[in-house]
Amino acid sequence: MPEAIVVDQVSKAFGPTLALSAVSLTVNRGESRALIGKNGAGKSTLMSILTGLSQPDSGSVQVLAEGDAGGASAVGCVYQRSTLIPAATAAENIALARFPRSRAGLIRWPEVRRQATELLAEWEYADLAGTPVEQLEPLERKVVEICRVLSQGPRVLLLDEPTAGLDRGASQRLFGHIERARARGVTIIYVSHHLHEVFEVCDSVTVLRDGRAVLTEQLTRMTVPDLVDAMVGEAAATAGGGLRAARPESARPPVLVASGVTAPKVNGVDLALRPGECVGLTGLDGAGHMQLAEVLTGQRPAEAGTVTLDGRPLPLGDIRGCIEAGIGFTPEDRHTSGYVPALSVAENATLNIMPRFANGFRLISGKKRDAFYSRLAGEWNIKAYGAAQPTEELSGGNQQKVVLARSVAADPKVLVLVNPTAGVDVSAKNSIYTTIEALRADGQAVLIVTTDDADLEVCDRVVVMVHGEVSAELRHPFTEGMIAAAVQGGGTTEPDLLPSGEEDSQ
Amino acid sequence: MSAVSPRKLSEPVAAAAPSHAARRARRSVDPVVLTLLPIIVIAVIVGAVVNPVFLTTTNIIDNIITTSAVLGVLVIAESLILIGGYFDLSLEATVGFAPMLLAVLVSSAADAGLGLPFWAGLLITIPAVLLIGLANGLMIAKMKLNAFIVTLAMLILLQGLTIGLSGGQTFAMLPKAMTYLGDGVILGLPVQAWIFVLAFAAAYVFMKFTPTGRSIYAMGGNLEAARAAGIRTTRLTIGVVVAGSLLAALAGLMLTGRIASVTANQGSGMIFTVFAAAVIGGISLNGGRGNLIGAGLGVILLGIIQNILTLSNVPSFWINAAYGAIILAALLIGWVSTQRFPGGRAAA
Amino acid sequence: MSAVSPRKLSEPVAAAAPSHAARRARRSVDPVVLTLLPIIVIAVIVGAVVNPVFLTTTNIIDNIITTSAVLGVLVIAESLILIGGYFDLSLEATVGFAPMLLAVLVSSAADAGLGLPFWAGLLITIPAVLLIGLANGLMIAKMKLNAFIVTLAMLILLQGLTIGLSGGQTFAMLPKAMTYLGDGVILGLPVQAWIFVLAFAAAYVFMKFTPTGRSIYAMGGNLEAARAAGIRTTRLTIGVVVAGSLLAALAGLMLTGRIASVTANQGSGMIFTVFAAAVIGGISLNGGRGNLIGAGLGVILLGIIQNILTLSNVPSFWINAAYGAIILAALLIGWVSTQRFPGGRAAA
Amino acid sequence: SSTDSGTGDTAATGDPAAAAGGEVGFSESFLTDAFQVQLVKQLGEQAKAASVNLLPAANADGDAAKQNADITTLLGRGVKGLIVVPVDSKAVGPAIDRANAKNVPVVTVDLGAESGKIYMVVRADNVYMGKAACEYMGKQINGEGTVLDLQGDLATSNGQDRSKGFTSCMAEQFPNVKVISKPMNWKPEECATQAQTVLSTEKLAGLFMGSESVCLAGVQQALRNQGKLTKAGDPDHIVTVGIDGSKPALDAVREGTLDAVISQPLDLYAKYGIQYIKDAMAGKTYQPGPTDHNSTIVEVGQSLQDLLPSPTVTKENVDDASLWGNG
Ligand SMILES: Nc1ncnc2c1ncn2[C@@H]1O[C@H](COP(=O)(O)OP(=O)(O)OP(=O)(O)O)[C@@H](O)[C@H]1O
Ligand SMILES: Nc1ncnc2c1ncn2[C@@H]1O[C@H](COP(=O)(O)OP(=O)(O)OP(=O)(O)O)[C@@H](O)[C@H]1O
Ligand SMILES: [Mg+2]
Ligand SMILES: [Mg+2]
Repeated sequence: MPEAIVVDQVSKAFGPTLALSAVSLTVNRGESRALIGKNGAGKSTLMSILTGLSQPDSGSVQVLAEGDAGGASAVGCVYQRSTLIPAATAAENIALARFPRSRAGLIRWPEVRRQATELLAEWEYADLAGTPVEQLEPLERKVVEICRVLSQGPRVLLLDEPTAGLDRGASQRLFGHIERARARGVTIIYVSHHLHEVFEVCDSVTVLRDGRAVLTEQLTRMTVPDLVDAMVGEAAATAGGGLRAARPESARPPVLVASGVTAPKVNGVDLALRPGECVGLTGLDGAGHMQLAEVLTGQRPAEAGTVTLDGRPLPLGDIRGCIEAGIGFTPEDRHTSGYVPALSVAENATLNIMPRFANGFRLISGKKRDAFYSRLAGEWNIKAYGAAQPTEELSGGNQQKVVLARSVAADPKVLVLVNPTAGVDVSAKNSIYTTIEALRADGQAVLIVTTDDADLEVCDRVVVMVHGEVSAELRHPFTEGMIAAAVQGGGTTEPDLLPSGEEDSQ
Repeated sequence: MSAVSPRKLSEPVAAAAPSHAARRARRSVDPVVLTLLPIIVIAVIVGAVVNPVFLTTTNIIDNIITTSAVLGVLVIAESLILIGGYFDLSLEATVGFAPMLLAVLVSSAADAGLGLPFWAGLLITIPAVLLIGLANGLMIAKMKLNAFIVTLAMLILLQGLTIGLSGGQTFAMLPKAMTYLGDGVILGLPVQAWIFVLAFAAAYVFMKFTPTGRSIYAMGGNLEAARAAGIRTTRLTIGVVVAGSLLAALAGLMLTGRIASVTANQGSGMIFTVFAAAVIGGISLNGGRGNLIGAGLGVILLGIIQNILTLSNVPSFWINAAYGAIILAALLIGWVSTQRFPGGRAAA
Repeated sequence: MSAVSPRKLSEPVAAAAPSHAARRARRSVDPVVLTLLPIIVIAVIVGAVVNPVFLTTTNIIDNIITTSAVLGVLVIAESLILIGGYFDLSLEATVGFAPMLLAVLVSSAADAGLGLPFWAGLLITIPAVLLIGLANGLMIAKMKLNAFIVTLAMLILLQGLTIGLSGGQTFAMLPKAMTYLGDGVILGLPVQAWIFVLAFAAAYVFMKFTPTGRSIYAMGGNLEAARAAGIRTTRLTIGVVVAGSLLAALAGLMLTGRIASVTANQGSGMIFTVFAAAVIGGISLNGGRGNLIGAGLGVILLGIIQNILTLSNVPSFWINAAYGAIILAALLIGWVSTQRFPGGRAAA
Repeated sequence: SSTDSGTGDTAATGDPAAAAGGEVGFSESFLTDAFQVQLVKQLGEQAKAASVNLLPAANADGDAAKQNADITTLLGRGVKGLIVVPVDSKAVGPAIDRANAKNVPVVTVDLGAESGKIYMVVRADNVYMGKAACEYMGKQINGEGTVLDLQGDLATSNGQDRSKGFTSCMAEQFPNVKVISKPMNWKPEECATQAQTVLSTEKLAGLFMGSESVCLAGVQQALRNQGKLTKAGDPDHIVTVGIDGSKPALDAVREGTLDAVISQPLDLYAKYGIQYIKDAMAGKTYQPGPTDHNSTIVEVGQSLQDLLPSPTVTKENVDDASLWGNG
């Protein structure tokens, strides 16, 4: 069986960081290969080398042997970072670089629009075609990105964490498309931190660890623990079942009380958070849970309703005011509002508490700051070569950890974490859960706003929103089936087809 | 997928639908145009009140359109480059350099020229202009040097060369061919009026309806994404910058036509006005946004304001202040109207 | 944390350890500085060769440092604003407007002034300058209008007001206090030399070591992220722009001191040089990157080049061309050296 | 005298009476130096005095193209006469042609136009001014030593001509004098910087300012800072000469820190600029020959030029009331 992709002894370094060292792998025609590894293992780097977006320092790659038409359209890639043109409409982004043209050589916009509408319709987003992507929700953007790649009918399909930020339904639809692609004999490389997906989508797996390919195997011979061991290089600490043992309901009076909060997509929501409890907030895309989180964190003024913290009203719409009042949070999209690319990891992790490091002359003491940072870096297990490394140089997952670290830097009374584990590898995920649990144990109130069931596992109760209203509240013990039903407003589903999330039940 | 109940899927769509509809409505008419038209209308009314002469066809054709043509062509050049995500200050110097080089080459020895035939002059001037664009393009796109500083240095260099070449002289004894762009008339309209209108129409179609045009937008909107989509960004950048230089040279010849001579400081100081027109016209300095119709309206607006000020009796010492105040006023009017079309800011 | 085994952590560190030292060493000295220093050294050598006078202390102190001071203060102002993610063209107009307003207020009636006492003049001028900054700041930060066009309009308005106020006249009969900045001497060094050095030192410390300074970097680096981190971006932007205006007014007074008069076109055309120095000094036009030491070196480099040209025998007709060519050369030398320090471009 | 020769019969415009009442357009080259400003002011005053309906100046900001646009617009507005202070004597040509085509008489001040028909060019010769400065300075320094020539923008004809007049005269009449020419581009700060640098690095015998109204204050500040601001007669006095004749310059001449200034006959520019345009609209015509204000009208191409004298002002004649700087 002929190879579609041959990677031979490829190495790539970024400054001091060895992203890839002598990686070799071959993928056969029609094979679907999973590429997994911890944050910073080198997955995205390998992908961008495969697409020719960046050049290897040494070694060679060959995608589709000569003879069969290679080139941009034959290889499709969904990158980890958005590759959309913000000001352009979804339709143009999908058609980009291969526009339908009239005989005069001019672009036929109606046709562009029609094709895009057709493709988006398969995702039930037909009406997005004419909208500039900068006005879309993160999930909608991801869908546009996937549509663009699929629309090119590639014969090699590279997917770098395509389901990060997708909700359950969208992920299922993506798997459907991948299935059909495989049926057409398309070669696939699939990067994900959701190991159960890997079993659903792929035949074989290659594990990267610290830039080296440590294992390549048929998935039929592998189990999730095997993969985790290969990734981490040891038996992974499991996301403790301990966490999930039902706890006595915290008796202390609520620290955060939201009543009648109304804002775009949020109508009259009440919510109470007690010290020492961890609450999940979830819903389908557009259900309003994200908007509610923005209100609670001062990122968005409320049209009606009040939010009090320790009985004192929060200054909604004034982020600084909320932080000072004791709210800590992570913004929804780390790329647009998470971190300042040019600033060091230390500065990004302490951006909200800089005055603390002021010395006698009210100047920031780098020593104090870096000391504080290295504590955070330890807690959150951030992989950077030092406090001074610009955050833009970190891998996706590590950037996420920097943002998480900042949210607790000011030791807030209430912690609002939006998609805290998006794009974070299994072991990091576990360490994040452990950290969250530790914070909770110190009596902090934690609100996890997420679409990832794994995140909900660590919560004492889960508040589910539908249509901007709280539709259900589930206490432990709850199952994903119950959540899945609740987010749809109580509609029934076939549990067996839902993602099973083995990696957490280990 | 069977796992997906129809109801579930309809929800997000339903939830989002209205806003999408609203967005679409907004986009059907370009918000910048929506912002500029009322301002222009106001300006025209003011003009008519200030001086009845304002509304005469001669004033509109000869004094507003025609005298805006040079600026217009420059604005097209700069807009292409801005939309592509870069910018070029040296255009204003090319406006002086290209005609001066040509003049020195083709003027008779008596007029301190080399007395070459016109075509020979062009054969030297055009490659020279291409070279300027190429140099800028390579430094910006290949060497990744900062566009601002590269083109600023080029600006100083070219202005210097222009003075050096001419010995500071003004060249006035020019061959007819060189001044045709100034006094030519087609179907009763001055050549420059034609160029103004046709150039903007062509540029608009190019940027809106050709893959190359869209690639320029893509490149300016998100360079990495454009590369990921297989656009040859280096080549494209160089191409755009070279095209800009050629257009600037054309603008220079048009200017020479208008004043039937080439002065050593020709074009100097124009670049600010060029940026002003482009930005007022909704071209984003950050690349990837804006369209040529808007830019054209920006040029017209500035032309009208200048014209009104000349026709008005504003005491000369306060005319510049008035000019600045009017532009600010225009911005504020624009802001007020974008408050009703929030989409406006995105495109502006 | 139990989840983190010692081995796991040690691996990546070990892998990269050797190069870290190098990397840290390189970081400890800012790459832009690393790029500029060799260029400046080359320039100094050239200068010494061109004219032995070049290396005399008078030439370095009085002709290079002192005559660069005005530009220096302006560059500080613009750098703060650029690092904050915006920019302000109107600074060059404030350089003319502030001293002119003051001059008109305090000059004797005989010299077409109002003859107010100096302190009274300041009591009117300073608020006026604050107002300019505030207007710019509000339009940029609260109304979210495009900084380029807003400040360009403000530039034109202020230049107009300067001409209007002065009736285009030059005010030369100025009170001693107004020219002190021009001829004052402290510990044997001209006041302007002191200002130049101290201002840059202060600005560097402010931007590098104070929470406010870092917030400005954060805001310029990613506005949304800065807001999410609780930085009051609107306030901060306005503050930065106002500070810029005040510094520009100071620069204006320094200039007035140097030429012992206020002219109606004072400062006009300076803004290009200001941007040139800042950008050469590694300040990014996209905000959030660069530092004041680099900017200071940029100013020095331009000062040296100007000085060498004056000391050289380049015929005046070719002096501008030479200036442009030299800046381009400097850029290319810089590029060559950044090829060895890839870090350089990131910070530049 | 001969200026009154000729009568209204050969009126350029059909109806003298109507014409005399019409608007007079005014295109100014730029408005940011004392000289131009005085010119605009005095033209305004003279116009009032002569009850000529002079419009506010259209300011070309030193841009030849904008000046053409301004003039075209003024013509479109239906002015009956034009006073033009050209940005560039060649580039203004097309605008003059348009005025001729509309039979609108044109008087240019300070500069001529090299094409088209101009009723009267009221000017003083810039090359001559540079030459006068050179002749005075050359004598004072006995044709020895190094002198600094601060040139106006070489892309402008005034800057060109003044420097040319000065340097070529030096080369011919005082070959032993070394001239250092440095451009100051009509910018005070550049003037100050160039002067500062050259003064501190060369031993100067003389210093010539292409425009004293731009340079004087800054140059004297530089001299002062280096303790070189001395009065005429002092052994290491640097002979300083400038062109324009503004009030501060005349004061400096009285004080002795400025040796001489070539005074442009600005008052006469204004006086006769207005008189000629009035006469033109009244249909009066002039012939070449001497005038009643000790100048001569010469014919250049189709145009007449009234070449006004630009006196060299020194301590002797500095109090002459007819100098515009004393006005
Ligand atoms: N542009 C860059 N500059 C410097 N270092 C980089 C750059 N891009 C990646 N790296 C480094 O290379 C290593 C691999 O990064 P990469 O993004 O490939 O990891 P990844 O496996 O995709 O991680 P994640 O799962 O978090 O996306 C990381 O240590 C990262 O810090
Ligand atoms: N996401 C948002 N949606 C709507 N309004 C917002 C949002 N974020 C902030 N605002 C409000 O809009 C205004 C402008 O926001 P900005 O962040 O510039 O102000 P700020 O940071 O609160 O600084 P200041 O308090 O000095 O105005 C502020 O009053 C802020 O409360
Ligand atoms: Mg990745
Ligand atoms: Mg606020």
